[in-house]
Amino acid sequence: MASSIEEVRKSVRLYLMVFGALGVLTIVTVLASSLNVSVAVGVFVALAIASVKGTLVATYFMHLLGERSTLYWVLILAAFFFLLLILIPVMMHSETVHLIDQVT
Amino acid sequence: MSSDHTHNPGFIRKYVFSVDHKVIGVQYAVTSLIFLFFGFSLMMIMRWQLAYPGDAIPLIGGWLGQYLVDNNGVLLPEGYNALGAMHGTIMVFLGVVPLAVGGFGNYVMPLQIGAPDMAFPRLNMASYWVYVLGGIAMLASFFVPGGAANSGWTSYPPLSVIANVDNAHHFWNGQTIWLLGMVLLITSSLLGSVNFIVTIVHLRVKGLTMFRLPFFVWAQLVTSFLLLLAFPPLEAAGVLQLMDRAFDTSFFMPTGLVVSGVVRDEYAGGGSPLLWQHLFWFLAHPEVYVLILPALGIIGEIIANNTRRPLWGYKTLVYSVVFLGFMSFVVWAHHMFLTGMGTTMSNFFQTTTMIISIPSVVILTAMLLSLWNASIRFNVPMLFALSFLPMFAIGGLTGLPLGLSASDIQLHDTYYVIGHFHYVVAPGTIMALFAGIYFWFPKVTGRKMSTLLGHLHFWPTLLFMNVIFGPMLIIGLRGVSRRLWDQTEYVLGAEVQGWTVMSSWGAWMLGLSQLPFIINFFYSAVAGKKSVENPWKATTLEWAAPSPPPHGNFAEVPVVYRGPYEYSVPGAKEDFQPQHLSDAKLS
Amino acid sequence: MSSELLPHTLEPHPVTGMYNGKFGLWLFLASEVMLFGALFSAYILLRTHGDFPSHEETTLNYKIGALNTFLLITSSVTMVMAWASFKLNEPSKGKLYLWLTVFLSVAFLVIKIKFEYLHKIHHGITPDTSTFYAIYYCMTGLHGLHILGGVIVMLYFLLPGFGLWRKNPEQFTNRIECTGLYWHFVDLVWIFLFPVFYLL
Amino acid sequence: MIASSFWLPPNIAERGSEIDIIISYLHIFMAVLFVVWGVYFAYCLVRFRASANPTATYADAKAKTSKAAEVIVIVIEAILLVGFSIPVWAYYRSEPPTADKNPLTVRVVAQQFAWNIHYPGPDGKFGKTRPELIDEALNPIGLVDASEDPNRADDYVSVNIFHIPKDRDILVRLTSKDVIHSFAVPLLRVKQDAIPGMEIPIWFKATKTSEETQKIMTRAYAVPESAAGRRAEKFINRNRLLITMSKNGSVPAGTTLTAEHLKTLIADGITSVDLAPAFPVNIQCAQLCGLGHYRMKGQMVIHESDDYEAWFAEAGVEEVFEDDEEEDD
Ligand code: HEA
Ligand code: HEA
Ligand code: CUA
Ligand SMILES: [Cu+2]
Repeated sequence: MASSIEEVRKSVRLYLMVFGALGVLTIVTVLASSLNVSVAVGVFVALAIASVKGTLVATYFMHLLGERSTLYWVLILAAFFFLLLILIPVMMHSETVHLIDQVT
Repeated sequence: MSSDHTHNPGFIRKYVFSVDHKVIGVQYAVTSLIFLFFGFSLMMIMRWQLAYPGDAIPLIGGWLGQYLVDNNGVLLPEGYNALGAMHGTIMVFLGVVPLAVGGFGNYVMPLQIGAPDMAFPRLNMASYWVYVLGGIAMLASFFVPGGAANSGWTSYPPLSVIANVDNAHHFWNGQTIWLLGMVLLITSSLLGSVNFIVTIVHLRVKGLTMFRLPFFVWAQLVTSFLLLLAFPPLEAAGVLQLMDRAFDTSFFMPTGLVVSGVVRDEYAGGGSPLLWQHLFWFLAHPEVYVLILPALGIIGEIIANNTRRPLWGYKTLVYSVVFLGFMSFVVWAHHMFLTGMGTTMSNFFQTTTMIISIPSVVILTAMLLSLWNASIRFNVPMLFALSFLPMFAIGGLTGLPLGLSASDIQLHDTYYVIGHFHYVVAPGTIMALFAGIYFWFPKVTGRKMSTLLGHLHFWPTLLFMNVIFGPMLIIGLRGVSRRLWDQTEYVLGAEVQGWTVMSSWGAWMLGLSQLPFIINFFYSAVAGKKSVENPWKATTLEWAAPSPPPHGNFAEVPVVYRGPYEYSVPGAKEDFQPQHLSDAKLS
Repeated sequence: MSSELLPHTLEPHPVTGMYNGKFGLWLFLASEVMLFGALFSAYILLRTHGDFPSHEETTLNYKIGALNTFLLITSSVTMVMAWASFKLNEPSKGKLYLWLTVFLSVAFLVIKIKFEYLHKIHHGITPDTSTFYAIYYCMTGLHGLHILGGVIVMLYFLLPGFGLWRKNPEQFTNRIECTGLYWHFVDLVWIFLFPVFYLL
Repeated sequence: MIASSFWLPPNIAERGSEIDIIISYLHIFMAVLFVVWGVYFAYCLVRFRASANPTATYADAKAKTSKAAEVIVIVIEAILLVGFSIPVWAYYRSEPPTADKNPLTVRVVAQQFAWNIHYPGPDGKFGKTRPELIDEALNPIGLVDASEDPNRADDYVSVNIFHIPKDRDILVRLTSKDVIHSFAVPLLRVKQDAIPGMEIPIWFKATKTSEETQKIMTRAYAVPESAAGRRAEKFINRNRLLITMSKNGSVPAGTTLTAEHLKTLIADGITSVDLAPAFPVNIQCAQLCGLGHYRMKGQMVIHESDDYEAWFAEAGVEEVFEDDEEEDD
């Protein structure tokens, strides 16, 4: 964690760099979306860029990089359940629809 | 934080808007006990209709109002549904959770870790008052046009979305208020869970490592994580349903609904009714472990204390509870086997469901093994705690046929489910909560509860719990659906009506059996026998504080020297070694 | 008892490396992850299995969205700068940055409400138009409420709450740090909302 | 007959016994576990009560047996899961009757609070439906006109009464008009939620006709003391009870019980009669669906195969079923 005065001073420059990166990535997302690619690729690219941006915010602005493992465990837990919550309903729904198609 | 409560606070500050975890704990406990009794009363009314379908409710039938009964005092079908939905909601969210977590957790946990208070005292107060607001909302919903929510505690759309709405097009109707109340209750639990986790992790006194924590604290810690991560999805779902009701969106409304011959095209369509079920059960399955884990924690404390020996396999217990907590997030769709699930998903969820039963078996086994070579004292808390074990066993074991998707085809949504979960929550959790009340009462009030009244409470309660819920398992196996206003409508229901009558009488007798407890509770609080600091000769830290503990809890901050259950240590002078006494002091 | 006596109100706990407030805030954020997770789940389910309008049929203006993204990113920077300034014991700079953050977020809200919500509603596009707009209004609305909450907290620390700086600068800085964590999270959510609603 | 009312109702489905077996094995397993632990528990309470064992032992008891017990639990659960539940579920969920088995395909459309049974007719094709055509009394599922869709011409819709032939695979496409219902026939070991916006397939095969089922479900009932009063009323009304056998023949077997019959029975001093339900196979709604949930009852009528054909030949002409309860909602 950036706690000593010196470290804080140093990280200020870092923040500005991250800021620049975020700005550029935003522009890249917008540009990428106007490319003529398939929906799947488009979704992938957009979410990939968003994930990079999100990671930047979390690691630098939120100082996640300097935190201890306790916090990581909590967040990993939340992230895992997050994925589960997102994936299972969709998978289950697809399976049901498949079942219906099979018969009708 | 301001220091305005260092000097003597006034009455309101001290007893109403207090930030002291002990006062808040007692507030939670008393409020939730009242809600428990209220929720039980709703059920005693319903049980009349179940036993004697179509007969006017005696005594109070005329008083219940137009939304519940007809002119003759007969419970209306929609009234029955409203009472059922509110019974479930009140028991779970306003009764058991606030008592087990808000009451016991708040009062006992900080004492057991030697903390002066919770990490965020004002947040703690806020949790309580948000809970009260949620409770008031739920109660108020009985009086709005159309009456209280009547789509079950599960509130499945589309039923819940169209419920009451056309009932004069009131926005402020039972289901809407139910949703708002739920949002408040969820918020309260979220605030509470953050507070609990920080307190347990950060505020332990010196020497109290994680593996020296009393089992109860572990149970509270895992419970808090369940609340923290499982509740938000229901909050989201609640918002979505509110939008469906208020703005005619169609998150849960498929295209082409026709209700009573009217095409409901105010909804755009395209929504999924199953989405709600996913979000609801993502909460509600972990929620059922929220109902049981604190109870297991209480049982652990009382069994260790009254067997006079360490809990068997303390570490195993801790690992099991943590594993149970984790697994409880990956079984939710076992409530949805019959929503059209295919084989892959069903295999996944029935497998996880079988896996989750293992830690429960391990925990129960450990508790049972703790009895071996013990020296069992049969005081009132211990009686309740012991009765918990076989009762929870029945409840848990009957979960297995539900957990296999094939047998669930026959048992789903029958009284077998009702029997299953009441065995875990009523003769299970409620007995554990009673045990906890008898156990910690001397700490809270400085007085003991009457043993005679305790026995008068215990024996009939145990008996009638079984008279109520045992028959439900049979009725369910016979194929009778739950939530039926009149089961004799069906051949199979009519055949087993006798069991239903018996179950109802059990419920009313159970109601009567609570009288000794209520008397005991209030009488002993003011006039019970004075109790010493450590009446049960227990080892954990709460017994090191005076009874009742003063503001700030401990005269001097205790230091912990050993694990939580050092009973009957060979060669020791006494048969218990409190955590806070150094070896030098003990010899 | 006064909470000053509570352990770890200021000094980090040796195991977690955080003081109480920060740990609590992170836990709260974990629950927020689940809150938005549920909504994203709803979005995906509706999109993949319902009558969900295709991207071409929706009329969100990605330029406004991009502008708002930019505003929020900037506000995240000013927020972290505000914290750094307080940490470096430069309260006036810190205050300035905090005011900037407030300004940027209010700008975000104004754009969101005036040029998006009201504009859409004016054209008869409301939550019940289609499931797309339902989930759009719901998620961005909830996000907007989070922004509003953040603004209120910041205003509190700038105006009545600033007294704490004089009494206990360390505690004040900690609170700004917590506010910042929350703020970056809200920004992070928007980073995902933007492509999901405006671009895909 | 009394003994059976503790346990599952009679099974009349071809593969229903597979579910019954799982439930039975599980309960035996549960009972053994409960009894073994219960005996141990009781023994401990007596043997280690404070007065009999004043000092407890600090060391943990050795727990080889309990470890073994836990392993046994895991093994048995795994066997039941893999050996029984998963295959049975696969039958119920992924093995629909194939065309060569000539299944009878029927749509069932649930609504508050009735079951609409939509038969495709001899052509085996369902006519189109549209929600806006729904008329609760005349066209409950919103079938289009035969001029628009010729498939519709021979379709037949029956409300709350579901005729099927015995020994033939039935494929039901289940859906709902309004809220979620659940199509449950306990005797057939069938249950499936009916979800609006989805048409979920289920299948089953009955091995007994309604009449045969009636025989199985015959039970002795105590005749009330007088022919008046609520008990007597209920005695007569419930489930249109049918006397199949009466001890001295004062009421012939096979008649539907009326107040007159009851008087005769009482006059003849008969205290107990064997009764069977007129419609033994109920369709229940198993999902809370509103105030009429409790009376969302359908009747399954299971014919011999020939009788079914004969019934269907007439069905379009003759209204076969009037419910004794009025259809209010
Ligand atoms: C505290 C609450 C609680 C607990 C602990 C449980 C525990 C379990 N539950 Fe239950 N359940 C509910 C509350 C609970 N449940 C509720 C409220 C519902 C219904 C909601 C609704 O629809 O309204 C429900 C519904 C429910 C369903 C859905 C049924 C349906 O709708 O069709 C299923 C299905 O899998 C299920 C399974 C299980 C399983 C496998 C366990 C397992 O965790 C159990 C494991 C325990 C054991 C296996 C016991 C071990 C015993 C021994 C070792 C013997 C010891 C012997 C002696 C002492 C004598 N439960
Ligand atoms: C924690 C949860 C909980 C608890 C404890 C209970 C407890 C009880 N429940 Fe409940 N029940 C549910 C949760 C719970 N229930 C749920 C979720 C449903 C499903 C709802 C739905 O269908 O949507 C349900 C449904 C349900 C039904 C089925 C209705 C139907 O399907 O139509 C029935 C039927 O009898 C029933 C009965 C009872 C009874 C007799 C008790 C008794 O055991 C009650 C015992 C209570 C006490 C003994 C009170 C003790 C308190 C005091 C004595 C207070 C003293 C006060 C002071 C000292 C201040 N319940
Ligand atoms: Cu239809 Cu219950
Ligand atoms: Cu569950």
